[in-house]
Amino acid sequence: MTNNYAEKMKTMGLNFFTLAMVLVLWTLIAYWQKSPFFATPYDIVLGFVQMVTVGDVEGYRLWSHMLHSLVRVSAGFAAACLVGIPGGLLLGLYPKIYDRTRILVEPIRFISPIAWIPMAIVLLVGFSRYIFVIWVASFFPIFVSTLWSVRQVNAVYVNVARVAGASRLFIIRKIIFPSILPSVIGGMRISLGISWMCIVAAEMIGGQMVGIGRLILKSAMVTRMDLVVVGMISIGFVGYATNELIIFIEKRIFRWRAAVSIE
Amino acid sequence: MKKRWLLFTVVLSFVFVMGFQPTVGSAEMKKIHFGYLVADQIHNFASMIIKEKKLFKAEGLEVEWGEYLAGAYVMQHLAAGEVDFATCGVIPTMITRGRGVDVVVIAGSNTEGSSIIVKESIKTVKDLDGAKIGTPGIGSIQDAMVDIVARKHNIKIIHKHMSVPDMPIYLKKGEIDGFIAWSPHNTKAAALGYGHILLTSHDILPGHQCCVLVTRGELIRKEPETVKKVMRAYMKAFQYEMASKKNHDETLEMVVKYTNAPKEVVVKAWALTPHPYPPYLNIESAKFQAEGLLKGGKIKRGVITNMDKFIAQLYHPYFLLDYLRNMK
Amino acid sequence: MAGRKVKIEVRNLSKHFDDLIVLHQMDFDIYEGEFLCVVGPTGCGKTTFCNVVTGLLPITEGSITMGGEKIDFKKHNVSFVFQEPSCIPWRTIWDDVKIGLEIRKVPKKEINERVSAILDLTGLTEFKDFYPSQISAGMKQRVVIARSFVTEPDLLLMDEPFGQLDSSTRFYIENQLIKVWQKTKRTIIFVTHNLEEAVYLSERILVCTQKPTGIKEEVIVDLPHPRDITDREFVKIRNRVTDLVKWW
Amino acid sequence: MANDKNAGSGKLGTFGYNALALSIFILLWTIVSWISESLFLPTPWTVLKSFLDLCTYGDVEGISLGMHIFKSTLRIFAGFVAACILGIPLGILMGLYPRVYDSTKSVIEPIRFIPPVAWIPLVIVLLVGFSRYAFIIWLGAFFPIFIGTLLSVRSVNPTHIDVPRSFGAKRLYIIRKIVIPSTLPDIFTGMRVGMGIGWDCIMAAEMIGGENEGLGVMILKYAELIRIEDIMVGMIVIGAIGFFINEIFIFVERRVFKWKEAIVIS
Repeated sequence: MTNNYAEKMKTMGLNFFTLAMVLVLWTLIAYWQKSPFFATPYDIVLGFVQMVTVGDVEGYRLWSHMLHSLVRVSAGFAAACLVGIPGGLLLGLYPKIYDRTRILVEPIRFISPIAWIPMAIVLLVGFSRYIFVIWVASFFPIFVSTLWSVRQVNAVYVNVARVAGASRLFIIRKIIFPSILPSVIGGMRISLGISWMCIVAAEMIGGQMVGIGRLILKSAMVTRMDLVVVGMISIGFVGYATNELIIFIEKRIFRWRAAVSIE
Repeated sequence: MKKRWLLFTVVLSFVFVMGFQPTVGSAEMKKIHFGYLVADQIHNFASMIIKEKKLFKAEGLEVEWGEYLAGAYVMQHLAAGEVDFATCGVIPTMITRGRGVDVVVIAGSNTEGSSIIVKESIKTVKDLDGAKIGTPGIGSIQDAMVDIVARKHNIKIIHKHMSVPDMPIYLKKGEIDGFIAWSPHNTKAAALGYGHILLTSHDILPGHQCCVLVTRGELIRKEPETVKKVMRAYMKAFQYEMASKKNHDETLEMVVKYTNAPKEVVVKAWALTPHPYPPYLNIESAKFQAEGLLKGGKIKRGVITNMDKFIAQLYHPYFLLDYLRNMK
Repeated sequence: MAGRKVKIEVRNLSKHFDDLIVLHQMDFDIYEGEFLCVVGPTGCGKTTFCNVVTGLLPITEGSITMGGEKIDFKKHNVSFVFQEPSCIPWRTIWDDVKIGLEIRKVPKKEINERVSAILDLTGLTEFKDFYPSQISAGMKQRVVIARSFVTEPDLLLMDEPFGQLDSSTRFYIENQLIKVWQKTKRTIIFVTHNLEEAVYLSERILVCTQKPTGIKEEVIVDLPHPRDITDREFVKIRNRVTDLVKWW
Repeated sequence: MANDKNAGSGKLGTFGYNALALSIFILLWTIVSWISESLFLPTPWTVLKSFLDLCTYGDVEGISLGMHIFKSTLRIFAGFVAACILGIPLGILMGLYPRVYDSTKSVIEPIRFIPPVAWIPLVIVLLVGFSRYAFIIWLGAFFPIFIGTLLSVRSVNPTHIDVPRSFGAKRLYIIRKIVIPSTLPDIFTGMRVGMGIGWDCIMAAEMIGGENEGLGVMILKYAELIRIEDIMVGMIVIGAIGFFINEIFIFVERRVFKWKEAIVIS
């Protein structure tokens, strides 16, 4: 136990060391650049303090930007789940439908969310645009992982229930669903990461004053590079934290599984 | 097992409900959506004064402000019927009009206000031959002005489209030989010593229309009262700035705050950016620019058959004239 | 054997996969309460045989009837012990064993009673809250047997259920299986490639031919339980079956 | 489960059905755009015409579609190659020495979640010219490749390592002959996913500005002119190229790694 604890402390220490190295490197680059377009770590700390205490030009503070972005991401992500999980389940159970419409479904995956923005602006309205842009990006991981995990359900488990006279609904509810759940949650985690990453793209839509992506874009327009970096770090940190949290929950829920992959 | 599912559902539905919370507005006041461009306060100072001095509230209007990264974004939102009023360039407005969207200019905002900054080795306009010049994008007046310079002097200029705040960096790194930008980015780069001003837009197109106040044609027909109120607030903002030296200085301070540019840069930029009062649209300049758009294929050929008619549909000065008449 | 009630009639049974003939015109009866073993050379289609008998795979030709009807899982009470490990990984032992009763909508109280009883019989009571990943392979197989018996099936198919177990565990579970069978008197079809196991367990052995699989011969094992593998009679029958299975 | 038949005749059928699905989609699209009569929902035929115009006359600046495609593909390729060169060795290294990854996790992991678009302001200051595009694509493609390799190295079957070890093999031999071959399918999958995400990042990369060619640049150009039909051409071309590259990867995967029982397509 103590050994384990010491190990953990060591890993943490090394992590801090790496972080410090990055900071030193950053400072060196900043001094070498000497440009108003590149912020030093000191500027960034000041910018962070300003964002926490005073807020930006409009007076919106960091948490307010974060909250608005989180609401948008949550909605887009929820929409991706609502469409992706039942859709993946359905097309997984009837693989022919997927195989026969692949040519429509697959190419959409490679169109980046930003490319959808002009169309989203003219064809949709208000909040639904954010949902759509984030949905486009985060739909596929969750859809595809559901679909493929349905295809890979161990036939024995299905047969166990079939032989016992189970109905189709029972098999879906009690056999297929639990056995795909780990992949579905894994897909959801990847999706959540991607939807959070799309927030800057989604907030290019404009018309809103708050949002962490908005903060980055706006600050870039007025060359407040310190705030750009504050925004970037906030996004990176929130994304990382949610990811770790879901991994933690996954490990808890799926105790019956031997191992959970970290990706 | 059951509990876990319940928790899962609750969390998911919570997330969902959070996401779909509608924006609540009060019913008594008329609500408008007003769009403006980020860091464009020197050209369109009026919206900033309206905001700071709460001039819309004085008119009994509730406003939702919207920031946009470029005129094209504003136009897309106008076309979608989401933005009611906006200040942005006349070029994107004409391009959108040329697409058949009913957008209407109800007042001008500023003329000129852009300039070409070049590296030190370029001394005369002739040196621009074969030079790489950064422009804000094909839908902008600045891009069109580079074409005008090239045509006038019979030289070839290579356009490089980029985001305006990035232009000074490109210039400093020597990736472009110069750029054309609106205030305060032009004076900012000059103040940083990255280049010098070769031509101002006054030299290229004297008195050319730059930014305008735009609305949707539908609003003019259906809610003229609202348009009147917006016009009144807009004009009051102009008058506020002109009223005294103190007010003018206060406006400059606001610009400094919003654009994050040094005071001296703002003062220089302001001097390059006339705001004619009363803010009529410069019709001759608008026509000239529309013809340029046609020539460049930026408005599809065949859309404009009669230029006068096109401008007459685009520009709707009734509310401006009405305000001026009633003022007396 | 004669005089026992016929439970299942297999007539002219054939199964083809495209051009490959796996089962070829099999004809036999299975009696009520019988312990029947099916043996044959490796790869002769024993698993296909099981899947066809239960109706998991469609039949190409012929018929299988149970009490004059086609086998239907919703009507008939059938259990199947699969060759591969089939413990459901996300269910605890208790939940896993009760799945058949759950599907048949047996009242909760009765489920509890029956599951407790079968767990006692198979010696799994203290592991009832464990997940399959936490127990040994032998124990998992016991769970599967408990799961199959708890529904009191009219017909129980076992497809090489003990293939992956070490010999001591196997003997232990075999004895338990016999105990449960003697107590409940269910009809069991037991497919194996282990001839000693077949002789040790069953009342009757069907020896299959190489592909396309047909029935070579029936061997009656008329020995009392518990059997002794060193007994002369036992060895005699085992040698006979071994001779029949030889294809070289 | 019960479908053993018609495995042979399925191929052509699938292709036919895909074609059918596509035609139905185009038909529906046509009908919807006719009914809505919206300026912003062009019919497929307008889009087709724009496509032909873009191929023959080029865009407003006279740059042809082929040039746009070429430039974008070049950028993707550069970024992707950079991601492979860095991601695979780094993944193998950090997989073999998990300590290294664990000690740098706090720096590496958050970077994964910073959107490529957000990097643009920094990238413009720090890098120059073509390297900017390569960097943004690299950002997108690097992590799937790196993480795929890393996890795969960690999960190499220990028995496979013990076999040569029992014959007295050196560490380098084990890495070369056991670790790399057994991780290769996962690396390849990582590369495919990385390529997909790289394509996703092309828009972000081409927002950098300073270049007038590229599919993303073309979309941005026409977004300024509010010409949805030309934007759609750009989107469809991006989607189609990404799709075909992905299909090629899957095809190669199935061919090369026959020994792997099942390949998961995701």
